[in-house]
Amino acid sequence: MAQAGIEQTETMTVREAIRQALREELDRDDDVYMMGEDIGDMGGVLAVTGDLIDEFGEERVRDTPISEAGFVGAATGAAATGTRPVVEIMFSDFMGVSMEQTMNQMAKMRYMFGGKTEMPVTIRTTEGGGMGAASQHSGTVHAWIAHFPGLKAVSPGTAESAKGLTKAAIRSDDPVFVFENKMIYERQGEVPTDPEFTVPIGEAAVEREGSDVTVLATQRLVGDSLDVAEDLAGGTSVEVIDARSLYPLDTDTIVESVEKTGRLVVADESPLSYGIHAEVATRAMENAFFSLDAPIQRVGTPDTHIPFSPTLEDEVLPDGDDVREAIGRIT
Amino acid sequence: MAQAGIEQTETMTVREAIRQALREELDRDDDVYMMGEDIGDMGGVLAVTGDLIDEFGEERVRDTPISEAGFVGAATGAAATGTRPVVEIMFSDFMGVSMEQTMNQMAKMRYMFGGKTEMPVTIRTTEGGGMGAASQHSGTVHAWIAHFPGLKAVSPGTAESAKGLTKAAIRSDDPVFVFENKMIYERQGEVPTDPEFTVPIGEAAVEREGSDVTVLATQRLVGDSLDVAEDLAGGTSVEVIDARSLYPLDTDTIVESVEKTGRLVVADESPLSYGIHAEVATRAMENAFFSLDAPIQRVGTPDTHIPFSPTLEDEVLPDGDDVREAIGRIT
Amino acid sequence: MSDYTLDSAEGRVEALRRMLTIRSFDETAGERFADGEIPGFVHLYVGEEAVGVGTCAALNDDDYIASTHRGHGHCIAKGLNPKYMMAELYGKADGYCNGKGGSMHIADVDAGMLGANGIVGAGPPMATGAALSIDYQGRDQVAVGFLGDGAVAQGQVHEAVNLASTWNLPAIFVIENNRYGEGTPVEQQHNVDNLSDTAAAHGIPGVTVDGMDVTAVAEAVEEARKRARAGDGPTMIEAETYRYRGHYEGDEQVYRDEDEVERWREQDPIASFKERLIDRGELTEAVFEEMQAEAQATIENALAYAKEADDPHPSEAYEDMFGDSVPEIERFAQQATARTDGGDH
Amino acid sequence: MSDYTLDSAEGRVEALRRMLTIRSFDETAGERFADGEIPGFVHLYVGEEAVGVGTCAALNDDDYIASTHRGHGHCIAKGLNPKYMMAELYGKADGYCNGKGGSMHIADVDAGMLGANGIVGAGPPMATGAALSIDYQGRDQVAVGFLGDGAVAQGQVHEAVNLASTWNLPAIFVIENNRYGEGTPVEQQHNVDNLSDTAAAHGIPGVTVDGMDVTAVAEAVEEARKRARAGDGPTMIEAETYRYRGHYEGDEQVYRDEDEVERWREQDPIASFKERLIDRGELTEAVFEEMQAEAQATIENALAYAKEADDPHPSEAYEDMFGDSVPEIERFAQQATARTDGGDH
Ligand SMILES: Cc1ncc(C[n+]2csc(CCOP(=O)(O)OP(=O)(O)O)c2C)c(N)n1
Ligand SMILES: Cc1ncc(C[n+]2csc(CCOP(=O)(O)OP(=O)(O)O)c2C)c(N)n1
Ligand SMILES: [Mg+2]
Ligand SMILES: [Mg+2]
Repeated sequence: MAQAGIEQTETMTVREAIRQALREELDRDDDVYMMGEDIGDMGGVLAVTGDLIDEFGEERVRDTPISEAGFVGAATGAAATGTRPVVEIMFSDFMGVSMEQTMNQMAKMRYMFGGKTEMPVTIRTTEGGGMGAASQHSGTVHAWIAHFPGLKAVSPGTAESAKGLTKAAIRSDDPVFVFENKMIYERQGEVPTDPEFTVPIGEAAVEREGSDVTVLATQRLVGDSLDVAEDLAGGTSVEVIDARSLYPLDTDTIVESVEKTGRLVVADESPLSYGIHAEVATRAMENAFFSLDAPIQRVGTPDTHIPFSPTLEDEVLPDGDDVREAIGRIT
Repeated sequence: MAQAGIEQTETMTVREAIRQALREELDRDDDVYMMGEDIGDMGGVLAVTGDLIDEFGEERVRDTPISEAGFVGAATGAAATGTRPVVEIMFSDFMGVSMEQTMNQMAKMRYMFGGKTEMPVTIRTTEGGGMGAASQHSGTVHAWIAHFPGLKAVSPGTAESAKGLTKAAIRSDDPVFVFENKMIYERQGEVPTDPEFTVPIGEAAVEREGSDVTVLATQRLVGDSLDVAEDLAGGTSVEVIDARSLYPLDTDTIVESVEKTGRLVVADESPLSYGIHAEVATRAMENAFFSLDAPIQRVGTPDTHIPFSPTLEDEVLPDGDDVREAIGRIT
Repeated sequence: MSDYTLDSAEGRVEALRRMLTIRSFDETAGERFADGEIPGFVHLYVGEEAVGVGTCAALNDDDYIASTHRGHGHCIAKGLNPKYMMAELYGKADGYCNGKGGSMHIADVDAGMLGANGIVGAGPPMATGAALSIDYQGRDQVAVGFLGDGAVAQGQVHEAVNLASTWNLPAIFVIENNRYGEGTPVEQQHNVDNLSDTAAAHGIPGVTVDGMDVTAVAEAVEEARKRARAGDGPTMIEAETYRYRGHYEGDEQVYRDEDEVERWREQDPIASFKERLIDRGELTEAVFEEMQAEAQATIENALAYAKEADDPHPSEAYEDMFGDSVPEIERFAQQATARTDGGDH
Repeated sequence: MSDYTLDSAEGRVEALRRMLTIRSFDETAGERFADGEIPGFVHLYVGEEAVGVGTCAALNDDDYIASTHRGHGHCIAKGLNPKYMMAELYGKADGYCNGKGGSMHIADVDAGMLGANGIVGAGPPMATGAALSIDYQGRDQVAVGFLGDGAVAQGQVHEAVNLASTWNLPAIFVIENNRYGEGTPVEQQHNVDNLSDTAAAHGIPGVTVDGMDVTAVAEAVEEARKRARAGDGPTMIEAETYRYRGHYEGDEQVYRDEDEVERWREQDPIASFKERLIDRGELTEAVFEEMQAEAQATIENALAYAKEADDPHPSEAYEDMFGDSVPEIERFAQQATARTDGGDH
């Protein structure tokens, strides 16, 4: 699937881009429908689904009881029997409720059955700190899904990739988790308008070219890193890559960049130990061992939960300053 | 906590070592009790708890209904209110059922409450393929727990560490997951008999010294790696380290070894992408960047589930041969 | 309609035949397991045949069932072929799951069998999901979720039943109360008189039937099916039954005595149904013996087939993870192919 | 016994005072949130005061409660100090959680308050666990788990209730049925007449009481407490109530009209209880007004305290993850300390 129709674009927020993706896919395919808590008349707690219920009705934009195990399980059963559910889990911290259905059913059915079923289910969920929502509503847990076999995981950093990845996820016959960072819903960008536009799952995007150091970032940290790159321009030339897809992970694009720059910073909001960073770093090392001129730097949450108080939350959340410091340590 | 009383030892299997640990801790502290499915009269599906019910009665060796969310949640509430539950989750694949209670309650309460509670709960569970138990009874999911903040994770590779870590876990005021690989229950080793013997959480053990290459292994692969080291002795001098504790991870011991050998193989049964391997590799690189003479090698499950058929299961499970090949690639 | 309904003599005889086939399959599987020929875990259905057969007799061919870890009986009741089932137990390439699933995961989605399931309580959400697809696409089907007495304690069961009830989906939940979850008696898992009391929490009818009586089960399911198709939502059926063998093969059964097993055997679902059919003049002892021999022959053929069938090629371990291939796995697949092409390893 | 029981006039007046304090606290918190002073999510209890107060009135001081995301009322009913509660809402260093928890996680384990909880349905397992500790150590206490109508759909609630029932633990489950889970009416989440019907699935008594009537709630809890202490196991109580404000502050409430809110306001738990106490000669209008003024003063003091209190030091973000320190976090703690010692950042 190539990036078709990127000629015409429109400026919109990440939130609008996701809603447009949902609208287009609901339009395109009658077998696609959505379910989640308060995604209907309430329009979603973070206002992503908005007025879709008015357009598509309550059979296709379904409010569920508060039972993530029940509706994620049901979505799995539904995906195995001919329909294509798109599920919203309000906060990714609630994924624990439905982890059994995710890990043992959704992720494993195709394989355990010797390929005798497809699993076209999409799970959209929100991640990240920054709004004072405290430890049970601010987590970044995508490493779990990226690690677990049988699941695909994407994590858009721009409005364009938010739209394109959401559409690709819905069209995929595999379970795809779309991790939406809640602090970038208002971030704007240029988004292709062609309804056939998708972003292939498994391809990273070089958002800014540079030659001194590579920053592989995800979600909110993509924008933050681009700002830093702009700031440093003239002094240090920073290449910024949006990972976009965590599993599969686009090793080639990362390696190519590191071969050019010789230096790598990995910036992702997940907790540092056993997080996204280590995998990216290890692949860089495995494939570009002799190109690396300095130790790879990790920018992430330092193995704490996200505390409530803004002072404390600021302290633990990775941001542009942390990316800048990491760059500084190796350039 | 030092390794007290390791002078006197007894030969026993990993299974016996764990049971002895449980017995000693039940004996030592009245607030300690166990719960899980069929751990009483049945003695545990993999026969670890054995006859403990005869000694301690059904109040202290409690059979539960089949409700991991209920009893892991209850254990969390109990640990916050003055008792010290030791929970068995029969197969780690079932941890999904209780993931909400694990991630949002057990792992977070102490922190969210500003330190105003302890969380002395131990979760024992079994991992790993090798018995034809297929995809829902063979997983190795410890990377999830090692990654998630607020939880400690240990993974014994020998009878000695199985006993010492189990006891340390029960004595800890933090939630500790003990990941028992089911294929090593019959493996024998020397085990200290002093009831005060424990293995400190967070310390790796050099099980065999060597100078050419370091193998950092976990669980079953510790024994397999020791066998390989023995085989290669004379040709290649292999240092074998049992990680023992996945979180916290003993960076110092790993780095010290890598500084000596310049080469590292990480062998762990978890799926390779975003698994244990990458974190170990990244720490080695961060702390011994200029000592590394070759790319770090990973030995693990190649991102599949564990299939049923022995032919297929053998294919995907990492073993001594894989460790040997990995060593061969860099020595 | 299914191949057999209990309102005709032929249907009843066919139901008896299926029960015999199940028993023969499972007794054979038990023996082969004991001899070390079948790897992993095997949970047998001997004694419980009337539940699976009674349920499937009342279903249409294209209705769905979502099974449990104790799934062989459901498979045969739903019309799956014992040959490919046995091949799966032997881990062979043309078992139902190409050897990837084994006893605990036999599935044939096209035949409406959504899989045995190694996770206790995982069937009901699956059935609710299938019922959702049915409802969403306006098809004339129902979906049945089987679960054990122990599984009733699983939260996902409640969530699934509540969802099906609230959304009024064409689902049916069949509890196979065989009195134990592994070694733990039902009384130590629940505090209710009947497990069908669970239905009250979700506002749907709950009935308890004699699970040793294939017609009693079929009648309850037939009514539930009508209800579901009439748009009146799900039903919960508890079938009281018993397993004669251990929880899994190899279970020492310290938790019960032989007497208890013997008392249940007196109500054997096959023997009692056979008597009834003979009483009604629909069967003779001679025909029964012939049927029994046929069932055994079917299973022996299946066994011979399974034993001779090919093992999967090691590289198949890397197939079926996703609809397309991902580089992370592809490189191992290539290595595996190269290894055997080169003949080594 | 608690500081106030509803069988004495003083106790009743104290219960009224607590309801007033809760209302004052929550209305103030709502205003301060609207003004952007309080970060995060705030879920207010206005209209539901009789449930928390009625429950805690029937408890002993050392009994446990496990709360919900809508926890302020439970805290005040259980005797927590509004000063430290408000300081917590402001993220201050000497809030109940040292600023780490905020509104959704206020806890005071020593006072028997096991925490507000941001996860719907997470309270009941916590209560079952506390009841397990009580039972195991033979203490003379009970544990109450609060949950909303929406939470009844959560599997973990069923698992917890079933465990408490099967093990006969001294637990009480109080459903606060305020008719909505966020914007979704209870009828779209469940298909039962009364949410207390859930009790039937677990073999325990289930009662539905008027949750706008503090004495009705207290009586039900008192009976449940007796039952629990007599060793007869848990009870499920559904209290029918209503929240006057949005689900959270900022909620546009598209899902209901002002009329509905007005109808419920006519049964206001504070106004109606006040009338009753006046009728019984236990209260005068003047005393009531004084109490109201006192409650407001208490909250204003709490607010002033919270505003002036110190922020936590950034390095505190690295404390309390574990009982001991781990190197992974320790190095960040040291950096944070060094940063402020050096005065930069
Ligand atoms: C979530 C989960 N917990 C535990 C198990 C282990 N286990 C397998 S079968 C079984 C007993 C199930 O009892 P029941 O539901 O009554 O079914 P039966 O075996 O009697 O048919 C248990 C505990 C499991 N497979 N899944
Ligand atoms: C497991 C989980 N799912 C979803 C949510 C989001 N959420 C927070 S409160 C709420 C509604 C809860 O309704 P109810 O239980 O009736 O309590 P109420 O808010 O009415 O007091 C929801 C859906 C959550 N916090 N936890
Ligand atoms: Mg059973
Ligand atoms: Mg509510």
